[in-house]
Amino acid sequence: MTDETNLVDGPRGPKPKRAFTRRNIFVYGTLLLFAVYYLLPLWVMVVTSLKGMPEIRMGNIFSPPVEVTFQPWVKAWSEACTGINCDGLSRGFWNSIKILIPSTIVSILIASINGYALSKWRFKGSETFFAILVLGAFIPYQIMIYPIVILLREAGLYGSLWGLVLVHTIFGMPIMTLLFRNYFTGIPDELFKAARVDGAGFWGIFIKIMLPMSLPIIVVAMILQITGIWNDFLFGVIYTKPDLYPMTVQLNNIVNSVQGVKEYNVNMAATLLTGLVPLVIYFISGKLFVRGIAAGAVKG
Amino acid sequence: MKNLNAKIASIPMIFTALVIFVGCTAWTIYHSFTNSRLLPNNNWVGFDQYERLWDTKRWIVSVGNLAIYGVCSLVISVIIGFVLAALLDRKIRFEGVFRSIFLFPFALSFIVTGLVWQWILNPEFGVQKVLQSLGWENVTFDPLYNPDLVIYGILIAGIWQGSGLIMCVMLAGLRGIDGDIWKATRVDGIKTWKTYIFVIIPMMKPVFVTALVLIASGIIKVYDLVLAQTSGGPGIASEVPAKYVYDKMFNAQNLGQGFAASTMMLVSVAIVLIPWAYLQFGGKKND
Amino acid sequence: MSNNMQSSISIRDLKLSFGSFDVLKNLNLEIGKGEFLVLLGSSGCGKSTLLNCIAGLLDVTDGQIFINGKNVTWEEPSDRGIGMVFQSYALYPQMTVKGNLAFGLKNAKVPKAEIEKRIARTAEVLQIESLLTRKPAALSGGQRQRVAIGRALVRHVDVFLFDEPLSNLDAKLRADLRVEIKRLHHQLKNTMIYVTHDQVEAMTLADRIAIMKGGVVMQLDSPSIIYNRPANKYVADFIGSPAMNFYQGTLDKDNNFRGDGLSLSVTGYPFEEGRVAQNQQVWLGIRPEHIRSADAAQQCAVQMGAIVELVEPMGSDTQIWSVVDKQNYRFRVDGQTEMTEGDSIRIGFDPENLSLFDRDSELRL
Amino acid sequence: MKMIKKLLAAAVLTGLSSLSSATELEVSHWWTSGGEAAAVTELAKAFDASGDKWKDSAIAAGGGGAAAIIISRILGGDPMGATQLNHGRDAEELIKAGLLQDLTDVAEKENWREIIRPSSLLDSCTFEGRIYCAPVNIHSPQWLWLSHKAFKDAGIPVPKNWSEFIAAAPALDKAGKLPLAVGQQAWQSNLTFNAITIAISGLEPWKKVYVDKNAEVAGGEEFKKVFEAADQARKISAKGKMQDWNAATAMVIKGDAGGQIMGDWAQGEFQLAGQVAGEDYTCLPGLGVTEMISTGGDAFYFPVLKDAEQTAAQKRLAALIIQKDTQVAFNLKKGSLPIRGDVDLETANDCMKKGIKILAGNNVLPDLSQVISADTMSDLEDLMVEFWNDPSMTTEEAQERFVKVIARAD
Repeated sequence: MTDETNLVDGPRGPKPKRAFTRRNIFVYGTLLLFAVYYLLPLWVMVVTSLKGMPEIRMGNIFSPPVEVTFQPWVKAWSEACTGINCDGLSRGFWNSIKILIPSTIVSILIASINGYALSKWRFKGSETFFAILVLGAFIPYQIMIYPIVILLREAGLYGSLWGLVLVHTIFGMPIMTLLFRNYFTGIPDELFKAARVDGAGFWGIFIKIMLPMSLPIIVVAMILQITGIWNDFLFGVIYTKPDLYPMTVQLNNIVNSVQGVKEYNVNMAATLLTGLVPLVIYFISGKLFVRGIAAGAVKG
Repeated sequence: MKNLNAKIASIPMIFTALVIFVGCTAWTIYHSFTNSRLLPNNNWVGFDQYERLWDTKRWIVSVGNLAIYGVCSLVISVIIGFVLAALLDRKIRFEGVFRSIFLFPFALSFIVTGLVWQWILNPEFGVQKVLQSLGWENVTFDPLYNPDLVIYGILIAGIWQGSGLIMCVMLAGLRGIDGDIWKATRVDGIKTWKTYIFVIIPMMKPVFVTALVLIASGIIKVYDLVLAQTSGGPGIASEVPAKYVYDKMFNAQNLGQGFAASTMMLVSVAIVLIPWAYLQFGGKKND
Repeated sequence: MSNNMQSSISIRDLKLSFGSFDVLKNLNLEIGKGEFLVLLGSSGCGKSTLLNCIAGLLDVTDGQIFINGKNVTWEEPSDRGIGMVFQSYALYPQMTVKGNLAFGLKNAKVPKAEIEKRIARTAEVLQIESLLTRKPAALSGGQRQRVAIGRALVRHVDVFLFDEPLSNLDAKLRADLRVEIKRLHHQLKNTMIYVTHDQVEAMTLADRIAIMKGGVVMQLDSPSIIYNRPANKYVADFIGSPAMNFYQGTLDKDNNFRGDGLSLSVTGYPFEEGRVAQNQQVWLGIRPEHIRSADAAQQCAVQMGAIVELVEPMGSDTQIWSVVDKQNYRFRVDGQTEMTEGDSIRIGFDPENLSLFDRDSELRL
Repeated sequence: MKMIKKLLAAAVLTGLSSLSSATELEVSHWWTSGGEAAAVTELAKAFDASGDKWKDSAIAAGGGGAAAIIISRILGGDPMGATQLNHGRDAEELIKAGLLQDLTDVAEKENWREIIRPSSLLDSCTFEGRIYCAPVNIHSPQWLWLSHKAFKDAGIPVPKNWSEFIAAAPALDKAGKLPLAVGQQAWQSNLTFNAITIAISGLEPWKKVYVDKNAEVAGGEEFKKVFEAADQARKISAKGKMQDWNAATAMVIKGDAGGQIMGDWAQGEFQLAGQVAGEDYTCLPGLGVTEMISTGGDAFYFPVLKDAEQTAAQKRLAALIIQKDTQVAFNLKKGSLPIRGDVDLETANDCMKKGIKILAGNNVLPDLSQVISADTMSDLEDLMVEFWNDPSMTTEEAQERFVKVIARAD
């Protein structure tokens, strides 16, 4: 108050920031370094798949193609051979779609019913079953593979599409159920009670109230299941026949059945094609994907 | 009857829990004590399969590999995951872009991951060749063809695929920390790295435990990655238990042996899981 | 270097923007040595932001901050000679109480013996000696906040910053700890800046209160002035519970107020010097406790008949909602009142207790 | 849009084809290399020409892995119409479980007993007097394939037997060639070892160990020599980095490798590359030491199916496989030997003729898969693949573990 002039001296406003502080160089440097590590394989896949074989033999795997060719992609998609079938990955792609759609729908439907029953209609023993289910997520699949072959055979489902759908539903159930149970637990009981007072029953409340409210969690569940089912290899190879082999299995077949020279460019194109669906889902869903895996973090 | 509909609706869940998770596991454990070959039988042979299992070099190598892969991937994933999360948490520009980059491999399957890294580590075309053509003529970098290093070659790929998830978990943990804590340390004049080590990391114990369980339960299932990247080779240098189980059950047509191996896998999961369950559920009383 | 000795903290033309949004707008504030200043306002008014700027936890967009005559605008928080107490306590959960108190000191390389001495002294002042070996999780909310205060105390600094320290506590503890803080202030005579949205805390603790709104200080004065002579309608409305009664109307040159069914002369009203209503449109405000009823109303300069609409017994007193000519008059009577709904009563007040505000500028007349 | 049209067209086509009277049979096999695929196409053509429909279902996982998938499908109750399977002990339990079709009536009608040579082939298809499989070719794994180009580049003559080959290795190495190409898959290590065994130890010790499971012999002097020879082989193959057998064969074809120990199916690859036996490459059965070959080979099994139409088609396919024309067409492409003595293989090349001669002299021994179980086989493969790829494993250690496997074998 007293001496204005004295006070106006010295620093004023924001602390000056230099762009290249040690801290910034460290932070961004480290991040960039890791970004390179994560992006490099993607880059290598893309450039390799666009080169011709001679160029691959001569050149550097990291360098961009001198002459861009889409032939490897065409070959990977529709011409690569396994045995005398030379229809490329396309069959596996459609198989994966065929497996994906019913598996996703059935597993989410059943898991949402489970979650609903577990959160709002607890009965004696329901928590025990749920505990077993969640612990089941940690059991190595290997221990259950063979008995399931027997069960499917007895049910007449072995090798069929629905057999695989069943397997995906079963192994997706722990995490999916957990997801829905937690979500439905968050929906106020009052709403549920009000509906019961209004005379709605188990299914009525589920269909008319719970399902419409659970759209966000269904999206999260779908992202989880679509990437999970698409990326599955083990169940596809054990529980289906070559007719129904999903894309991952076919990818492995194509890459491993060498006729003459290994065509790395075709292999990389095939690899990229197989990874494309989950990648697209990932980049479209963005934050929801993160939410999904955060929610599924207890999965295992 | 009360809740009849709920019970009917829960039949799939009850079936899965009891028949699949409990029933199938018990069935396999029981048959691991038989000499089942191509088809399961009931000829009880006690611990013969287990004796043979632990007398088999390939199984020992598999378990050893799993141990190396497991410990390294636990340590490295947690370190990378935490460092990246901490850096992303420093109010940086392009956070979303970086996050997307670090996480995208998680959307890819192990088969795809294995094939890409097989290609990059291919000594004829990959990193080794690039290094050599850059003038380091004598450099050898062919982890996938060196029995002593192959498991680390797989590790590079495994970490590439999975560490983004750990970063996400860690980031969620960091974001969950009360901002006032950070302010308090600034007022106290604590350096950033000291704050992480003495304050933040101790506070994130549950997050670390979750991350560890996540990684651990994923590690034991490693199969696709090895299959795609090395098929267990060179020799048996990169074999893993899950592959042993599969090969013995289906290729060698020795179910009993496969069952014994898978039972051992279950035991090792239990060894990881029980302390976690104890920490997670037993630890709550102290909070 | 400064002859500004009586001023502990001065804030000059402080501005803070997030993007295009100004959180603090050209703020100027002088806080004297040993003063207890409360920053009061509803959430989003910028009070916590201001505190964080003083602490150095936020970088300012423009302006300067001086603490003890030293320009600290660019200084790190730990170098500003401040201690801070947070709403969420922000104790380090993995350390014992003693560890919490010692952590900053150890880090500043204070000698061990000195640390021990300071902790012992602080523990004694705050009566937390018995808690020193416990971890924060084993403490009650009140105990935690004492430790948090202790952490500021051991730093031996002249300025204490409190960021809504009592908000997470239940009502009774809050009252207890409030007294404690006041006692502490008397004992230590430090400068204290205290952010709260609770007007009771503000009124009881403050030497001066700064009422903030939209990044601007609306009024900076002692609690009694703020209460009795609010500088504008916002402050008048914000302070006091139940809130002030307001009526619209016009004020003619002869100091006659007309409007909202009221017609009275405000002769005796203490006008602010030089302030006149621009076009005679004004707000008239009267605090509920200044409205008298029954016999007491007979002594008032302004009187009228009212109907009791609602009776709200609060224990020690009772709030009455009454109606005069469709206008509400809220006031307070003794807890033992026998008034019931529908009663016809007389109410009244004196012009010197009124507040008048210009309708456009909302400033006190 | 184009895609959808294509799909529709495909759907219509498959719909139409199922309308015709042809019965479609799904046939599983693991013939995925170039030469193999060419051979299997012959079978498919013949079957389609006979009015039925061959539905190809190739499994690219190498013999072992493919067998796993095939067997689990049969066990899983959703079998294919016909499947390749190593005839031998693989199938025993499946037969016992009643999962495989009895072909005795076909065999009698087509007079298989008379035609099929050597008769041991049919014996291994026989279980308790009934016949369960149709042998399609004879494969002998004990061949050494040598690249003329490689030796020419190294400036040395093409060796005539295993010991000459070993002696030539340093020269090849000096010329920048890989002396011996061995794919890294386990079955290849085992095959290579087994071929060396027969060449080094001779017949009797081999039989004692593999047929009689005599652990003493396995630990004895003769096998010590075998392991030492194998050690030499592993040293001169150490620089190879390929997985698949045909990748190794490709190196021999190109002249980048001196030789490869592989079955006669490698023949198909040379042929496909347009190479001529005796000019571009040399083949040495029994590694040029013991002119013996084992009569293993591929055979088709026919899982029991419910549909009578399909069962009939299965039998038609079984009969077709044995027929002369099919045998010639298939085996010429495959590079394997036909399963009947009366076919005319005028067009066969040097190597095949060598094989036929050995066969005619009845210098045959049983195939490994006929005398040991899949379990023992997998133990052996695990051991061999490790031995082959881990230079630090001594011959003593390997032999010790080998004895253990043989002692446990069944």
